[in-house]
Parts: sequence; C-alpha cells; structure tokens
Amino acid sequence: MFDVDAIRRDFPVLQQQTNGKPLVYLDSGASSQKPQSVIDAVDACYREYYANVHRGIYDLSEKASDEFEKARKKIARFINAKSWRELIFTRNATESLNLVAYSWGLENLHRGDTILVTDMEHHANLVPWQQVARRTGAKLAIAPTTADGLLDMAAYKSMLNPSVKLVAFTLMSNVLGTITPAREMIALAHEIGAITVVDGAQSVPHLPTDVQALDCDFLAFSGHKMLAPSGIGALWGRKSLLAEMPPFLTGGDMIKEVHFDHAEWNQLPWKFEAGTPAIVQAIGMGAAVDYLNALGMDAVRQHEIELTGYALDRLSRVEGVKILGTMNPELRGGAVAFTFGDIHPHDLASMLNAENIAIRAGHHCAQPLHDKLGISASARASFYIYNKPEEVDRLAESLDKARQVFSL
Amino acid sequence: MFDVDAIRRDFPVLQQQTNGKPLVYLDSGASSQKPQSVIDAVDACYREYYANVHRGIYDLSEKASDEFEKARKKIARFINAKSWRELIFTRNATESLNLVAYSWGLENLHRGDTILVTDMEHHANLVPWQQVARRTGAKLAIAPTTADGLLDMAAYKSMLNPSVKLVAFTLMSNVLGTITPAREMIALAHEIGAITVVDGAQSVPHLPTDVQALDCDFLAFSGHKMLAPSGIGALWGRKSLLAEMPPFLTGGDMIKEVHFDHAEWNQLPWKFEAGTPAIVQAIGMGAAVDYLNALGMDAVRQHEIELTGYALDRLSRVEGVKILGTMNPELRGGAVAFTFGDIHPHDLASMLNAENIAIRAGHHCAQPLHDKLGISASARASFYIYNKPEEVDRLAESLDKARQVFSL
Amino acid sequence: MDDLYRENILDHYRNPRFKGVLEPHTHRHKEHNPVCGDEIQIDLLVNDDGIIEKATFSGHGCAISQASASMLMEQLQGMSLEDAKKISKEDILENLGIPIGPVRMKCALLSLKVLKAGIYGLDQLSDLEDEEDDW
Amino acid sequence: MDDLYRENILDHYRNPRFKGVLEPHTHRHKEHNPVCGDEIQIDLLVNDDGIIEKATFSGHGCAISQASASMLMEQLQGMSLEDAKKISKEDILENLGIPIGPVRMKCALLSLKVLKAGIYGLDQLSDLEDEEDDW
Ligand SMILES: Cc1ncc(COP(=O)(O)O)c(C=O)c1O
Ligand SMILES: Cc1ncc(COP(=O)(O)O)c(C=O)c1O
Repeated sequence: MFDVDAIRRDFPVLQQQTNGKPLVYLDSGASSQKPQSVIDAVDACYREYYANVHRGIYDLSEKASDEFEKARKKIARFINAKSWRELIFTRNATESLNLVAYSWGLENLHRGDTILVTDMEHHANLVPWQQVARRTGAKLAIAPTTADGLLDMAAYKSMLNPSVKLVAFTLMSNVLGTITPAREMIALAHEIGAITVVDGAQSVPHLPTDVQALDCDFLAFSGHKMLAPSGIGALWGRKSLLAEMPPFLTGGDMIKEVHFDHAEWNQLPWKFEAGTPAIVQAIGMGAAVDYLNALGMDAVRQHEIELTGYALDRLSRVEGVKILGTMNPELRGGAVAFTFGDIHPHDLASMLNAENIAIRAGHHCAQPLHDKLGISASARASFYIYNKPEEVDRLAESLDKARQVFSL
Repeated sequence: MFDVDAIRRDFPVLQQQTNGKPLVYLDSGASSQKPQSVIDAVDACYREYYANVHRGIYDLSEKASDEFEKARKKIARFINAKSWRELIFTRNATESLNLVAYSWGLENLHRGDTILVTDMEHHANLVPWQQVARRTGAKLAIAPTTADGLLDMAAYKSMLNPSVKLVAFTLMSNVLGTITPAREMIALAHEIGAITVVDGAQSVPHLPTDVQALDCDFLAFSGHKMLAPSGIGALWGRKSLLAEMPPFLTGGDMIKEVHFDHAEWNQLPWKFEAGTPAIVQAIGMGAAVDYLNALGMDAVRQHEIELTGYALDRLSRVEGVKILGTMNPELRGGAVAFTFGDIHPHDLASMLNAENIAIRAGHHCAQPLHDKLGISASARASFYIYNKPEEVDRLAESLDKARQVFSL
Repeated sequence: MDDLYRENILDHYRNPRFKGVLEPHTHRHKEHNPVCGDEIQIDLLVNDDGIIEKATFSGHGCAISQASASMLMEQLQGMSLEDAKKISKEDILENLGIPIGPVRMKCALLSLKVLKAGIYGLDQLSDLEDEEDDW
Repeated sequence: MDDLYRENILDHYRNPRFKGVLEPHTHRHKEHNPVCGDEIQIDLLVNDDGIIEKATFSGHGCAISQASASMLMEQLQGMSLEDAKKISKEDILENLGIPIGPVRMKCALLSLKVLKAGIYGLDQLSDLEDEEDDW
C-alpha cells in the first residue's frame, strides 16, 4: 500500500506551516525534498566515520570508502546496470551530459556528422551539444514534438540518416511531462549506428529504469531530484564505450601512474572521477535509493499516474488554465506546466507563495520549447511521492482566488 | 587564546574511542573533520528550507538562494576577493584547476608556448596541464625543488622566458609542507606576461589568504579540507580574465538566453556554474568559514607552526624516521611526510591504525615527487586546528612500538 | 494573497501611467529579461536645461515590472536628469511597498535599469550591474 | 598492534620461501602497484603433465604483499596448473589470517594476480580484474 501520509511524516520540511497554512510543495521537478533517512545518513557519516576515500589505511577511511562504493553499487542496481563499474559519480545530470559531450563528443564527432536532439530538451541536453557542434563542425538537428506534446516519431525516423552519430533525448520532459518512446528511439538510432544519450533527470526519480532493457549507451541523472542530497549525480555508460573514452577531468584518484611527462588512467569507473568525490552525498544517494526501493518504483509510478490524472482533470476545469502537453497521464510524468489567462507566471507564483504553495514559474530551462509554443514562460506544478490530491485541490482553489484578485 | 580542547569538543568524530584508545586523526591534509556548526548548517537546510536555488519564487527557494549566495560572499571575503562575482563554486580543487585548464588553457595556449609547474605539484595541478599541453602543442616545463624541499628560486627565474604563458604552482605542498614564495613567483611571472594559477588546496585551510595581495590570477581550493562538507570547492579568478573566458560546463543556470541554434551566457559567476549546484554543501562551506573566522586565520597558522615545530623535533628523534622537506616550521605547513627505516608505509599505517592513529601512506597524489626522491611511498601525518602535542607523542611512541614488532 | 499585491500595484498594472512611445525623444532604451519574457522600453524628452519634460514606457511583463515602470514614470516627469541618475533600487522598492524576493527583484528593477542604461548610453545592462554590485 | 601482523606473516616477510628467479621456466610474469611501489614477479616451471614442478617469486614490497607471495609459493609447489587456476581471493586471505582492508587488499592479492596473469598470458591485469568483479 502506498501510504502518502506515512511517507509525508518522513520528510521534516513537510511538517512546516506558515500563517497556519501547511506547505504545499509542488516543485519536485526542480529538486525533491529529503526524507529523514537520507538526512540521517549524511549526519552519521560526518559524526561517525568521515574521512577521504580510497587511499586511507585506517578504520574511518576504510568505512567511508566502503559506504561510498556500496552506494555506487546500489545506484547501479537501481537502474539495472550490468556492472557497477559503469556508474560514474558527478555533481548533477548537467555534468554527466557534459562529460559525454567533452569525452565522447569532442573525440568522435567531425564535420559532416549530425547530432540529433528533440525540441523539448532541457538546456542541459541542448547547450553542451551546441558547443560540441561548434567545436567539431558537426551539425545539430532538432526533432519536433507534435501539437499534443508527444515526440513526432515520423519526423524522428525521417531525420535518422547515416550522418547522425549521436542522438540525445530526454526520457521525460520537465515541461510537457512527455515520456518518450525511448526503447524504440534507441533501437532506430542503433540501426544507423548512432550512439544514444538519455537524459534521465526527470525519469529516473519517477519510473522504474532498466538500462539493459532500454539498450541506451549513456544515461544521465541527478541525485537531488530523487531524495538524495544536493551536489551528487551520476552518469551510467556502456562499459565498452567508457573504456575507449579519454578521461574528462584529470588529477588525483583517476590515475594509475603519473610521471612528469605522461600519465596512465585508473580502471573504470574511477578513471572519470578526479579528485576528492562528493563522498557523503554519494552515500546519501545510496540511502535515497534504499528509500525508493522500499516503496517500489512501480508503486511510485502508479501513484504519480493517479495523482497526475487527478491534477490534469482538476486543473483543466479551472477557468483560464491551459495545460501544456498530453492529457493522458499514462504517457506523461507528474510535471504539469500551464498558463493561466493573462496572469504572468511570476505573478501567479508570488500569489501562490502567499498561500504557502510552492510552484515554479519561468521557462524551466527549456526556453526554445517555450519559444516554439509562443509563450515566454509558464507555471509548473510537479509532483512526487509525498504529494496528494488535497494539495491539487488547494492549488486549484488558490488559482480561483488569484483570478479574482487580478479580475481575470 | 587558541583552546584546542574547546575546539575538539566541537568535533563529534573526535569523541570516538576504539578499544579504549581515543582517535588520533592525523590525516587532515587529505580531508578535515567537521565541526558541529557545519553539520548543523547542513541539517538545518535539509530540514527547514531546502529547495533549488535561483529561479524559485517561493519562500523556501528564496531562503535557500539567499543562504547560498551569502555563503559565496563569505568565502570570497575569506580570501579577500575584490568581488563575490569572482568566486565560482566547484566540486573540489581538482575541478577548479580543470576549469582553468579547459576554459583558459585550451583557448589561449598554442604550440610554442610553455606551461611551467613545479616538481612538487599534486596530480591535480600536473595532469590537467599535461592534457592541455597534449591538446594544444604547448610544452610543459618543471621547476625543481632544492635538496631541503624548498622551491629552487634561481632555477625558477631561469625558466621564466617569454614562451611561458602560464605558471601553475602550489602555495603549500601536501608532501613536503613547503610554502612557496608565491608573491615573488607571481610578480616574476607577470613580468614576462604569464598568468598564474595557484593551487591553494593545502594553504587556504591553514593560512590567511589574500588574493589581492598575492596578485595571482586564479586560486583553486577545496571545501572538504577546511571543515566544509564534501562535494564543494571553489575557484577564484580575476574578473577581467573570467569575463573573457568561454564557459566550461554548459546547461541550465549558466545561460542568459537559449535558442535552438545558439546561446548567450549568464553574468559572473553563474556563467561557470551549470546545472543545480551543490547548494547545501556551499552553505556548509559558509558555516566552515564562519568557524575559521571566529578562530582567526593568524591564530590557526600560529597553532600549526607550534605544533609542526614540536612534531618535527619529536619525530626526528625517533630512530629510523627520516622527514621529507624543510625542518623550519615557519617555512612549511603541517603536512609532515616521512619514511621509517625499512618498514613499508602501508605496513606502518596498518600498525598505527591498530593504535587508533590515522595517518596516510602512499605517494599522496604526488608520484613524480616521490620518484625524484627515490622512494615509492611515504607515511604522512598532517595537522589541523584540533590536533595537539600529546597526539604527536602518541604517534612517536607507536613508531617505537612498530620498530620493535618489525625488529627494525 | 489579497494583501500581497496592494491595490496600488494592481491599479498601476491595470491602468499604467505614461504608457506609450514618445516622438520626438532624446533618449530611448529597451531591454528584455529572457527568463520571464518581460520587456520594457523607456523614452525620454530632455530639454536643454537637463529637465525631463516627458517620460513614457512601453512593453509588457508581469504586474511587478509593469507597475514599477508606471510608478517610475510618474516620478520622472519634470525631474532633472541629474536627479534621475540618483534614483536607487531602494526608491523603487519603496514605490512598490511590498517585500520583493530575489527572483522578482529583476522584475521590479527592470525599468530602473532600462532608465539608467538609457541615460548612460550603455548597451549592456550587465556591465552596469557588474560594476554596481561587487558586494 | 602486536597481534595485527601475526608471527607467521612477519616470519614469511623476514624469511620469504621460494624467493628468487627460476631458470629454466615455462611461465614468467611481473606486475607492480604504482600506488605503493610493490613489485612481484612469479616464475613457474610446468611439466608436460601440467604440474607446477617449481614456483618462485621475486620483487619487493610491504609485509602483506611479500608474505602472501611467499605463502602462495609454498602452496604452488607440485600443484597442477588447473588447480592453481582455482586458487581464489578467499584462499589468499585465509593464508594471511588477518582482516585486510580495501587498500591493503591490493597488496594481499598482488601475487595472486601476477600468477593468474602469468597463467592466462594477460599483459593487463586490469582486464582480468574488470571481468572478474562486475558486482
Ligand atoms: C529534463 C532535465 N534534464 C536535465 C536537468 C538538469 O539537472 P541538474 O540541474 O541536476 O544538472 C533537469 C533538471 O532541471 C531536467 O529536468
Ligand atoms: C596540494 C593539493 N592540490 C590539490 C588537491 C586536490 O584536492 P581535491 O581532491 O579536493 O580536488 C589536494 C588534495 O589532495 C592537494 O593537497
């Protein structure tokens, strides 16, 4: 049983009230709140066994190293990696994507090659490819979404020609909510010999993930959106590709030997982890995965389908609300962006904040998508395991109130 | 008054005992322990006001953004930056140095140019320059240390010719302890038009730092070595240089505008901070700086001169100990590396661990320096604000014991 | 929620003062904030004595940016250019009279920045900002 | 501290068994661990029946790596190559009989890895390691 009230008790932040109004946190798409077990894991490390990892021959360091590498294994299993050696710790999904862009992209892309992305990408999965294109002379092509916010598969197929060497796309849009048909997209990309980079920043926290079933080549995701501390993310990569890639950041820990005139690299995954890693944050991400595993990712997804379905229905009945993306909750995640008559999303967010409701307003790091939709900004409510229908109701009621204030 | 016993009470980890033996933590050169105030700052953020920063129009996010940017200002003032806009958050000193190598180095270095480093650099300040040299065709030159472990200034001067475009050196060696004459080195480098990159990973936690007085161009340092959480570091850079440099990592938050075919960059410092930053860790680093400021960095330095002086004297009187680096504690920091007869440093570290004494054994990410010294590894005790002479005594006594076990 | 946007903000938003373009004008500058799409242009007609004979604004955006521009226009009419240069962030916030968070600050101050960039003739507001707030 | 390195480890370290190089030999392999500078070479003389007639090691390093090499040599004499392939990490740790942390594990297992690389003819131990421990 998915018991939201029990879950909520695990999150200290959600116990807050302001002016007698409990916090309605609807910005998990930007970053999630943290359960007590994650906070405790962080605290315990600093209080009981903190030390630098990997080289220390004393109890604290051995314990810290052990917990750090155990966390890696948990996270690797969480996405069903074939080996923990394929799981590289980064700061966030953005760094993960940049790692691929710099290390695989600069090395393997050339003039005449094409990089294919979609028009609903977060800036993190667009700007690095623009930069790689600029440096290598490769071309950047943009696969479109349809009017109802789904990926246009016919257009995608037609754009897959042999010049396409890399396809990068999101598994779940942070604006439209769209879940892309990743397996099919990857299989098609592989047919023409392209490698595939999946932005899992929104999907990994919300859906069961299986990189072996997906058969993708890289998967980038962030810890902070899935209950983990800030400052930690991960890149999963296919071992055969990672093994051939040059390192990205260089320095201590990622080396096997260093001489004045050359250096040799450490084994995977450490070859891609230079300097002291985000030790405690990785351990905290391990605790976050424990928490999600205990709930079960199928149940997490089921909860979000139900809640998103409720929200799509409830919000679309508020006069003036126009929801972006598909209305079918099976085809989307729980990030629900919308416009509200003439009220600027910034004003709306400020008004909702006065009701202790936290939503996001702006272009959500997807400016080109907003340009395409002909709007400069939208409001976004995004859900996670601790949200419930009553909170959707409070949002809807407050929208009505805002309309009155603005005499919309 | 520098009251070490009072300081020790602020560090939960130091209250530990194993088999009745209190922990003697002598590995702060690798990473420092954390005071309660830093642990509390981390905890409070997760429990009370965690949210993503910069774009959120609601109380939690505004508070988190405010604390995050306040931490930046504190850290910028701690090193006497001219502007907080010059302070970029990274994961660690290694990433800071890589940022300069990728963004300034790849853009400004060419075949025929020379990069000058010293032979006592940590891998983090050597390998990135090897990589830049390989990619740009620039040459890497190595300035030597003298027999007593100080920088050979005559050799350094003789190596400064107009082909030298960048000089990168440590302000404090993590093996020899050596404090380099940074002001003089920087002035000399500027005379020939080279820019200067200072590795402050060991110095910033242990010495008063003033980037304006130093007149360096870049300063890299880590939070985790100065009481802050893991997963956070900083790069300070001269604004005029940062303004001209292309971004390093790209994605959300570091942009001003994004279109399908191009993007424009955000203002400093955010231009260099892509994606969700290590929010809580930066706030924790602010708390660490508060703690150090309350002690006073002059007092911290004075404490370490005294303790290091005591240790150099006490350890050099243990039969078989050979200390690396200068014996003058005014010219060095509190990282004291040594060899001990024939006993392999790994064995020594294991033996000391049995006494609950934590030291480091290996090449301390300075393999070329060890090669030059003709040893493959050394043992290292490194001190910080919470260490005291009695701990040096326990180390010395345990060395005697180890000699007996090994019948040295 | 009702108190958040005081009636005078909503009034200026719904009925902006001195909205429009000015011909002839001596100063004109326009900027937009890509994050929220707010866009403001300010036109000034300054006479030989350095007095702003007329000031207007145009553009679109959120209530905060539009109201603060409208209030600024009221203030500018008949003011000397020298005095206009002295209008500060604090003056604008006082006009609005409600607490403004860090993100909304950009909305609130957009018109002031357009004014200053127009007067100083800067194309890049960011340079101005950079210089302004080193601490 | 006294119990940490049991007497038998110190004994093997001070008086290593089968230390030296072997001529003639059928197998020879050498590896070094750059982090601590440990270096071990193992020579084998294997007869037509696949039996290790003699095994020796040479090199230098810490007490753990040297003692574990010496103990391994004792075990190898007269063993079939097939059985030698089956010697596991656990066997080595049992030989040593003390708890070995993650960093020292590389010291403890260096001789086993040299042996396996020698038998399988791999130049790169890392490939072997990679395959071995995906989980
Ligand atoms: C789809 C998508 N990709 C990438 C990112 C970037 O994540 P991060 O900021 O953790 O690097 C986000 C988060 O905003 C996202 O929603
Ligand atoms: C002198 C020096 N430079 C750089 C580093 C790298 O620091 P980090 O591992 O935090 O990136 C260290 C830390 O080991 C160091 O001692």
